[in-house]
Amino acid sequence: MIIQIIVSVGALLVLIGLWGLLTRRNLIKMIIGFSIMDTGTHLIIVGLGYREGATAPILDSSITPGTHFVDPIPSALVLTAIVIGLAVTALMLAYAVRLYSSRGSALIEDFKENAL
Amino acid sequence: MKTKTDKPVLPNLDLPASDKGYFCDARPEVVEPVKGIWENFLNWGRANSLWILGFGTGCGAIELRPLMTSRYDMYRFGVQPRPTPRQSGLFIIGGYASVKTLKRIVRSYEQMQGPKFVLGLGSCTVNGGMYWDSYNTINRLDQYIPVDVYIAGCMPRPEALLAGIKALKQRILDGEAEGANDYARNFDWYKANQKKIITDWNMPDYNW
Amino acid sequence: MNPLIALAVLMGTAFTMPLFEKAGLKPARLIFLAALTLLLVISGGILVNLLNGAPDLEVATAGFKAPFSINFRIGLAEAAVWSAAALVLLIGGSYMIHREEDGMYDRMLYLVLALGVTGLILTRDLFNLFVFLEISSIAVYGLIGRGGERSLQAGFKYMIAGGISSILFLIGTVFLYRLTGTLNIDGMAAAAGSGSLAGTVGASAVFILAISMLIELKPFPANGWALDAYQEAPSGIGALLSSAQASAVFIAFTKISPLFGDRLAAVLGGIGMLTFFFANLMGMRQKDEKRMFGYSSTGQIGLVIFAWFAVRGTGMPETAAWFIVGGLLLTHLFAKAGLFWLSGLADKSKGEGGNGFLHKVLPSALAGIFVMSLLALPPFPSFFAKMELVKLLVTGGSWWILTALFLGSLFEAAYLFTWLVKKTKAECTDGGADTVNGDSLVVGKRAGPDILTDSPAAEVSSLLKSSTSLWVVIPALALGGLSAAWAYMAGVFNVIAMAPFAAALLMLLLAFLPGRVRGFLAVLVSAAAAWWIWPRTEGIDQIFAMLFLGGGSLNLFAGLYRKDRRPGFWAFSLMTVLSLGALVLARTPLEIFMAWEVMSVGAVLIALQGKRAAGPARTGMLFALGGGYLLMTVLMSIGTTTVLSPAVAAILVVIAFLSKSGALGLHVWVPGSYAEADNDATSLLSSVISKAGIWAMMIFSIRILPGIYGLDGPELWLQAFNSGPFSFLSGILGWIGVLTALVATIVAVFQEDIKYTLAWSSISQLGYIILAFSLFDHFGWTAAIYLSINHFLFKAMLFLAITGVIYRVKTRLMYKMGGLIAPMPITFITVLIAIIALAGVPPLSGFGGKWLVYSALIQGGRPVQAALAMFSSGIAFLYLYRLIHSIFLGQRKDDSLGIKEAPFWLILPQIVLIALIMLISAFPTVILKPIIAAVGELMPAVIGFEGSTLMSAIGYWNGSWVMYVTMGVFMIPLVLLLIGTGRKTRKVKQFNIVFAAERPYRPETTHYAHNFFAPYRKALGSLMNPLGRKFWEGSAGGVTAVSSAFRRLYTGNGQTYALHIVLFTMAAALFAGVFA
Amino acid sequence: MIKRFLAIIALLGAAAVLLPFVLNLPTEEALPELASKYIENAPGELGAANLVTSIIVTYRGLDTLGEVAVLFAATAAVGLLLKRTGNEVGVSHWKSSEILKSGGGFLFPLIILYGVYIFLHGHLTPGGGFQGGVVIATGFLLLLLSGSVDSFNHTVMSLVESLSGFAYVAVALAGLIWAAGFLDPRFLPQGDFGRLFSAGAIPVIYSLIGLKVGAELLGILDAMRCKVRREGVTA
Amino acid sequence: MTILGQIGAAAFSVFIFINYGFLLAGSMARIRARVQGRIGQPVYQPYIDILKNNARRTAVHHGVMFFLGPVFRLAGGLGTFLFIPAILNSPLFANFSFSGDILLVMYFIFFGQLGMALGAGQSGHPYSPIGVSRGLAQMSAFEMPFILSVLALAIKHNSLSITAIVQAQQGGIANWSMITNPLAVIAAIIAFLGMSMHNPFSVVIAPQEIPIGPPTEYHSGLLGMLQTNRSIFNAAKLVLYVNLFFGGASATEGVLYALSASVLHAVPVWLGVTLGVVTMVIKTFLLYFITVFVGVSFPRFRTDQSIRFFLFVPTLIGLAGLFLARL
Repeated sequence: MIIQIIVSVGALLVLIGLWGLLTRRNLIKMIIGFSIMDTGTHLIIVGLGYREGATAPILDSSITPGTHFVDPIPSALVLTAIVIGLAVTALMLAYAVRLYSSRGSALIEDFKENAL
Repeated sequence: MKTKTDKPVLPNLDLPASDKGYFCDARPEVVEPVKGIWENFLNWGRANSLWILGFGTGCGAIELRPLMTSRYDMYRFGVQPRPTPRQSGLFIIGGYASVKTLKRIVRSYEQMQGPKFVLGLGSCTVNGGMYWDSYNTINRLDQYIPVDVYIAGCMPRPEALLAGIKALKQRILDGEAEGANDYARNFDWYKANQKKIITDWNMPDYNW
Repeated sequence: MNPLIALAVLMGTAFTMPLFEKAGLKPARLIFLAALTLLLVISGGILVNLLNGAPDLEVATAGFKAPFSINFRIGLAEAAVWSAAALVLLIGGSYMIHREEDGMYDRMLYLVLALGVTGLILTRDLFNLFVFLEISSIAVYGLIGRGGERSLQAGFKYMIAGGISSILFLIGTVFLYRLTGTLNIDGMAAAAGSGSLAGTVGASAVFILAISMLIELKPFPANGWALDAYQEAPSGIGALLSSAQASAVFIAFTKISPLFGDRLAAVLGGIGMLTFFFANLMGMRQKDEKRMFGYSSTGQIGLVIFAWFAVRGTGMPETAAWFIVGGLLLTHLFAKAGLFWLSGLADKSKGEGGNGFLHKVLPSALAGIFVMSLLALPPFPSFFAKMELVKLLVTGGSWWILTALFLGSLFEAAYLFTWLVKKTKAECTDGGADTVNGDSLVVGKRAGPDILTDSPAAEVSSLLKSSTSLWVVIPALALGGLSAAWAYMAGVFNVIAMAPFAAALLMLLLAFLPGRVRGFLAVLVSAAAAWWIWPRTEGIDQIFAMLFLGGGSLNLFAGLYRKDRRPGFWAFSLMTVLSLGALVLARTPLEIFMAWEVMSVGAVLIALQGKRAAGPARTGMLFALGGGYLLMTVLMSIGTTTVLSPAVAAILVVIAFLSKSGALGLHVWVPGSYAEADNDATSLLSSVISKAGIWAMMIFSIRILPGIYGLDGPELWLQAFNSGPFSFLSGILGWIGVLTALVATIVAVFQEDIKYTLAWSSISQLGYIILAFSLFDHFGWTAAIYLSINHFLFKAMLFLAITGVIYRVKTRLMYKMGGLIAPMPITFITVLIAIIALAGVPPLSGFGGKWLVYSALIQGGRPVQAALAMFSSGIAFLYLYRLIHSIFLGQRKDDSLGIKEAPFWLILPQIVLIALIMLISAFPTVILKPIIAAVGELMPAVIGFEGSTLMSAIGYWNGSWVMYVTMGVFMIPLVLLLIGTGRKTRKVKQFNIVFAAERPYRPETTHYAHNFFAPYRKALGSLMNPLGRKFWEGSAGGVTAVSSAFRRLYTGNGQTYALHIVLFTMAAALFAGVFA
Repeated sequence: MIKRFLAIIALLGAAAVLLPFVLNLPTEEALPELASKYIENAPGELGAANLVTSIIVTYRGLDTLGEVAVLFAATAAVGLLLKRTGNEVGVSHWKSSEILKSGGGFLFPLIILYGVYIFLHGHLTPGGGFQGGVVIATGFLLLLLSGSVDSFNHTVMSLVESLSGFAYVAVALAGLIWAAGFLDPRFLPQGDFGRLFSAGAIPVIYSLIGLKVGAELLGILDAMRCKVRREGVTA
Repeated sequence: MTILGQIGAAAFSVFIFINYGFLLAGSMARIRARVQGRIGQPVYQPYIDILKNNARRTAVHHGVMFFLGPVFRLAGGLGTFLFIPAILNSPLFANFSFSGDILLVMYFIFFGQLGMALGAGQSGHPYSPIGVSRGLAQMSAFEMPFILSVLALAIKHNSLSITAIVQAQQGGIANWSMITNPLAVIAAIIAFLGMSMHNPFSVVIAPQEIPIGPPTEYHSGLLGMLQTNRSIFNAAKLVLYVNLFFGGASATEGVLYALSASVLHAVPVWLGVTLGVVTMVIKTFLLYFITVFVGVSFPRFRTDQSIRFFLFVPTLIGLAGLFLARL
C-alpha cells in the first residue's frame, strides 16, 4: 500500500518535471524541471525497495534475529543515481551560466543559431 | 605533281605581309602546244566543246541569253555556259569594261585553265566605243588581256555572236588561239598596264 | 591482460592530471598519450589471443562471482570494437594535441570519455551500464561545449536529450530489477526466458529501457539535437562522437537486446531503417560539412541497428551475424573518424588556398578511401556486409525494405561523392580547353597541359611537415586490414579478385614517381595480365578478355603522351582494366558482382579526373551504384529458394547492364562523363569499358540466369529466351537498341564539341550492339561480338586521334579548327580510316558489322528495326563527315600554323589499330572464324564460311574480294589521273579559290563548319528536346524538394527537440503495443 | 499555440507510458534471492555493519568507482566551462547580514567535524563518503555565503582531490594484487565487528571518497562563484 | 572462269555500260532540247566534253585529298556497277557480284559520296562543304524509302542476293516486283529521283546559288574523271533498279529471247547476251525518262523541305510496301 503511494508520487513528480521541461522557456526553470524529474525517479527507485514492516539493513545493537530488512540494492542504486543527477544538474547550470553570459537572455528559443 | 624547283617568284607587293602566306606566288608558265595530228585532234575537241564563263561584264551579257533559246541554240555547237572560271575555256567580255570590272576580269581570266580564249563583244572592247573618253572605262581590251576575236557593233546581234564563235572555232582548229601562252610570255607588260589603271590592287600579282 | 588494469590506469591518470600539469605541458601530454596507448595495447592483446582461439574472457570485480558483483565479459565482437575504439581514441588524442585544443580539463574529460567507452563495451551489469553511459555522456557534454558560443547551445540540447534518456533508463532498470531480482544482464535474460517479464509491467519496463538506449543512438524523428551537436562540436570531438561513442552505445544496445520481445525488435529494426532512409534523404541538401557527416553517421548507425534486428530473427550463427553487423559498424567507425579529422585538418589549413590541402595526392586518396568504404564499395568490409544483408532481405522477400535500403544508400552516395569531388578536385584555375556542353558555350582561357602544380619532392615534404595527416593514414590502414579479413571470411581473398585493389594502391603509393615511369609500369602490368589470362579462358570469355585487357593496355600506352604525374588516372585506369580481367575469370556470384562493382565505379573515377568532370561524374556514380544494387538483388537470390520471378530477374539484370553501356533512357551520364574525362581516359572508357555491359549480359544469359532457374544446357536456355519466360526480353531490348542508335546519332549530328559528338556516337554504336545481342541467336551474337571488337578498334582510333588534336590545338570546338591535314597527316589518315569503318563503307571491316546486323535482323524477322538501323547508319555518315571536314579539311586558321604532329605515344597505338583494321577488312575470316566457333559452342550455328565467303541463309559477303575489287577500281583511275593531269597540276595555297572574282578576306570567314547541318535541325527540330535528361533532372529535383521539406523539422530549439523525443517515445509505444 | 497543444499530448503520452508501472506494481513480499543472500553473508564476508555500504563499496564497487569518475568529470567540465577567462572585474565583498557572519564562524568547525564523522563511520552508521563530502562542502559554502572568505586555495583543493582519487585507485589495485579481485577491501584485517577499525579497507575507501567529493563540490562552488561580467550587463 | 577471265569480262561489261552511259546522257540532253524546240547538242557531246577537259594544259590542286576526290568518286561508280550482275545467267556480264549482296551495293554508294565529299572539303571553297552538307542531308533522307523497298523485296524473295531477286522475277511481267509489290516500287522510284539530283532535289548542285555545289573547284582532268563517273554511276543505278524492280535482263529468257527462239530454234549464246543487253538498255532508257520528266516540270525543294518530304509520304509508302511483302 505504501509502495503504491510512493511510486505514484514519484511518477507524478516525473510528469510535473516533464511538464516544466516542455513548457517553461527559461533555462533555469527547465533545469529545475529536470531535477524534479530526477527526484521523482529516485523516489520510485527507493519506493520499489521498501517492504512492509521491514527496517533499514544496518546491523546495530537494536537488530533482533527476526527482523526483516528492506531490499538494500535499490538504496545502493539510488545513491549512485542521486550523485549522477547532481553531476548532470551542475553541468547544466554551468551551461546555463555560459549561455546567459554569451547571449544575455535565458530563453531557450533565443538559441536557434544552427537551424537547418 | 609539279615540284617547286627554283622558278622565279612574283613579289606580290600589293598584298599586306599577313596575307602573303595565303596566296601562291608562282609566275604563269608557257605550255607549248604538242605539234601534229594529236594537237589538231585536241583542238577539234576544244573547238567543239566551248564552255563560256557565266560572267556578264558589261551590256553584252544580255546577248548571251538568246543563244540558249531555241531560236539561236548555241548547244548545237557544243557551247554551254559554266558558272566557274576554273571549268570554262571561253571568256566573253560583253561591251564596256569599267576599271572596277577589269580588276575582276583579270582575276577571273587568270583563274581560267589551259588553252583559254577571250571574245571581245561590241565596239567598246575594240576602241572604247562611245565611252572612249570616260574616266573609268578602258579603251583597248587587248592591252590588258589577250583577245582572240573581236565582234564589232554597238551590241551586235546574237547571230553576229554566233558568227564570232564560229570564227573563234576556226582559229582554234588552226591552232592560232594561243592567248594563254601570249599572256604568260609578256606577263610583265600586261601586268604593268593593268596596275597602271587599277589602283586598289589588293590581290597577288597572278591569281592562280 | 586484465581489462580492469586499463580502467584503473585511465582513472589514475585522469585524477592526477593536475599534478602532471604542474610539472609542465610536455610531461602532461606524454602521460596522457601513454595512458591511451596502454589502453590500445591491452585491448589489442585481448583481441589477439581471442583471435587465436582463446575462450571469451570473463572478469569479475570485488572478488565475488557474477550475480553478486559486476562482471566483464569480452567476446570477439566486444574485443574488436574495443580495440578499434581504443585506436580511434589514441589518434583523436594526438589530433587534439596537434590542434592545441588540449587544456588540462580537456585531457581529463578525454580520459574519462575513454573510460566510459571501455566500460560501456565490457560491462555485463545493467546499472553499471547506466553508470558508464552517464560517464561517457558527461565527458561528451563537457567536450562539446569547448567549441565556442554556438557549441554551447548544441551541448545544452545534447544534455536535455541525454537527461530524458537517463531518466527513462533508470525507471526501466529498477522495475526490471524488481521483476527479475538481479541486475546482471545474463541473469535478466534467463529470467525473461522463464517468463517473469511477460506482464504489462515487464513489457513496459523493457520498452522504456529499449527506447532510452535508442534515443542515445539518435533515431530519426528525435535526432535534431544530435545533428546540431555534430555541426557545432569541434571536428576532433565530432569524430569521437560518431565513431567510438556511437559504437560503444550500440554494443551496449546489443547486450540488452535479448530482453526485447519479437514485436519490439521489429519496431526497433523499422526505426533503424527509417533513420537510415530519412537521415540520408535530408543529408542531400547540406552545405555545412560536419552537419552532413552528422546525417551520414546517424544514418549509418540506423542501418547497423536495422541489420542487428534483421539478423536476429533468422537464427543464423553468431559469427555470420557479426560478419554483417561488425562489417558495417567497424567500417563506419574508422571511415567516419577519418572523415571528421580530414575535414578538421582541411579547415585548419584553409590558408593554403582553396579548399584546404585536400587536393594533394595522399589526403585526397584518404578521403576517397573513407568515402568509398562508407558507400559500401568493394573491397571494404561494409561491401561484404551489405551483400549478406541484401541476401537476407532478398530471401526474406521484404521488397519495401530493400528499396528503402537502396534509395538510402543512393542518397548517401549522392552527397558524400559530391563532397569528395568538391574537396579533392583542385579548382581548374587555368580554364582548361574551352568547350560547350549541350547549348551553353563555355569559353575557357588557353590551357597548358594539366600538370600538377608542385613537383614530387614538394609534395612529399609538405606531407611530412603536416604530420597529422600521417595519423589519418592509420584508420585507412585499419580499414585495409579489415577489408582483407572480411574478404578472407567471404572467401574471395585470392589473387584475381584482389589484383585491382593492389594495383590501385601500388599506383597511389608510387605517386611521387614521374608520370611516364608509372605509366610504363601500368602498361606492363595490364599486358602481363592479358598474357596471363589468355590460356585460362576460351570461347567468348577469351575474345572479350583480349578485348578488355589487350585494348586496355593499348589505351594505357596512349596515356603516356602526357609527361605530368596524373596520380588519379594511372591508379584508377589500371584498377578498372584489371577488374575487367577479374570479371572475365569470376565464377561465383560474389566474385562477379565484386569485379562488376569495381569496374563500374572505377570507370566513374577515371572520368572524374577531367577538369570539369564533377557534375557528370556524380551522375555517373549514381547510375553505377543504382545498376550495381539491381544486379546485387539478382545475384544474391542465387543459391537460395529463388524468390525472384524470371521476368523480374531478367529486367533487373538488363537495366543494370544497360545503364553501364548507356542505352536510351539510362544514357544521361554517358555524354557528360565521356566528354569531360581526360582525353585519353575517354578512349579507355568508351572503347573498352562500355563493352563490359554487353559481355556481362551474354554471360548472364548463358550461365547465371539459366543457372538460377535450372535451365541447364543450350537447348533449354535458348528456348527460354526465344519463347519461354525471357522471350519478352528480345523484343524490348531490340527496340531499346535501335532507338538508342537512332536518337544518339541524330543528337550527335548537332554537337559543336568533338568529344560530345564522339560520346553520342559511342552511345549509338552501343545501341547497334544491343540490337544485335537482342536476337539471342547465333547470327545475332556473332554480329554483337564482331561489332564490339570493331567498335573498340575505330572508337579507340578516333578518340586517340582527337586527343592528339586537342593536345595540339587546345580547344574542343570543331569550328575553331580546320586545315589540320597539313601539320597532322597521320592523325588525318587514322580519322579517315576510322570514319570509313564506323560508317560501314564496304572495303573496311565496318561493313562486315553492318552486314551481319542487318542480315541477322532480316533473318530474325525484324525488318522495321533493320530499316531504322540502316537509316541511323545513314545519318551517322553526316556527323562523321562533319568531324573530319571541320577538323582536317577546309581553311587553316592562323593560330594552328605552328603546331606539330601528335606525340609519338599517341601515334603508335593509332598505327597498330590501323594495321588491325586493315587486317580484319582484308581477311575477315581471321576474326570471324573464332567468333563463329565460340558462339557456335553455345547455340546452333546459323552462318559459316565457304572458302572466304561468309554464307547466311539469305545473303553472302566476301570481304577479301570486296577489298581486291575496291583496290583495283581505285588504283586504275589513280594511275590514269597521275599520268593524265598529274604532271600538269600545280599545288596552290588556301586562298587560291574562285571566290566570285573577289579575294577571300579571312580564313575564319571562309570556313563553313559552325551549325553544319542547319537544315536537318530545321527539319527534325521537334525531335530534338532531350527527354531523357529532362526526366532524370525532374526526379532529382523532386527528391531534393522532399528532402528540404523534411529538414524544416529541425527548428534548432532545444525544447522542440525534447518534445520530439517524448512524442517519438509515445509513437514507438503505440507501435510496440505496450499499452494494453 | 501548437507547441502548447503538442506538449499536452506529449504529457498524456508519458502518463500513459508510466501508468502500467503505477497500477499493477509487483507486490510479493519476499526479498529477491540476490538481496537475501547479500543480507545473510555480507556481514560475515566483509564485516561491515552497514550492508548498504558493503554493497556500495565492494559488491558494486565498480558503480562507485564510476560514480566518482562521473563527479570528477562534472567538476572538470564545469571548470572547463567556467574557468577564469580573465575578464572578470574584482568582485566586491558580499554584504551579508551580521548573524550569518558570526553564526557562520561558529558553526563552520562543527559542520566540518560532523562531515568527517559521517564518512569515517560509513561502514557502521548510515551515510558514507558521498554524504560526508557533501556536508563538508556545505560547511565551506557557509563560509562563502557569510563573505568572510572570498576564494579558496586552488592548489590545496586540486591536490586533495587528485591525491584522494589516486589513493582510491591504488586501494582498488591493491585489492586486485593482494585480495581476491579489483576493489576487494579484504586485504586489510576485518577487525572485530562494530568497531571503527573493522571491515577491511571499506572505511579507508569511504573516507578517500569523502575527501574527494568534498574537494570536488568545493571546486564546483568556487567555479560558480566567480561571476563573469560582460560589458554593459551587470551580474 | 579464271580470275583473269573474270577481270576481262568485267572490263568488257564496264566498257559497254560506260559508253551506254555517255550516249544515254547525250541523247537525254538532245531529247530535252527537242522538248524545248531546240536542235540540242549532238548525242556524242559528252565524249567531246571529257576529251576537252582532259586536253587542258594546266590544272591546280589544293592538296592530296582534293586530288584523290575524283579517284574515289570514279572508284565508287565503277565499284557499284561491278558488284551488280548486269545480265542474268551470262558469266560475261555477271561482274563481281559474287562478292556481296544488295547490302554491299547499297553501302558502296556511300564510298563514292564520301570520297567526293572529302575532296570537295579540302578545296577550301565554302560552297563545296555547303553543297556536301545539303547532299548528305538529302541522301540520308531518301535512303529511308529505298531501304524500305529493298527490305520489302528481301522479305518477299527471302534473299538479299540480287541474282536471286532477278531470278525470281523471270517468266513474264506478272512476277516483276512492279506487279508483286507496287508500293515498294513507288517508294524506290521516289528515292531514285532523290539520287539522280534532278530538279525537285537538285539543291545540292544549285548552279545559281553555289556554282555546281561540291565539285566547284574541280576542273580539267579531275572534272573529266567526275564526268566519266557520272555516266557509269548513272548506268549502275539504272541497272540496279531494273534488276530489282523491273525484272532485270536475262541471257536465257525474256520477250526478245522468246521471239528469236521461235525463229532460230537454238539461240546462240552471243545472241542471247546481246538480246539481254538490248532489253537492259531499253528498260533503263525508259526508267531514266521518269527522272527527266519529273526533273523538267518541278521547281527546286529547299533541303529541309526535301528531308521532310522523304521522311513522310515515301517512308509511309515504303512501310506499307514492307507489310505488303510480309503478307
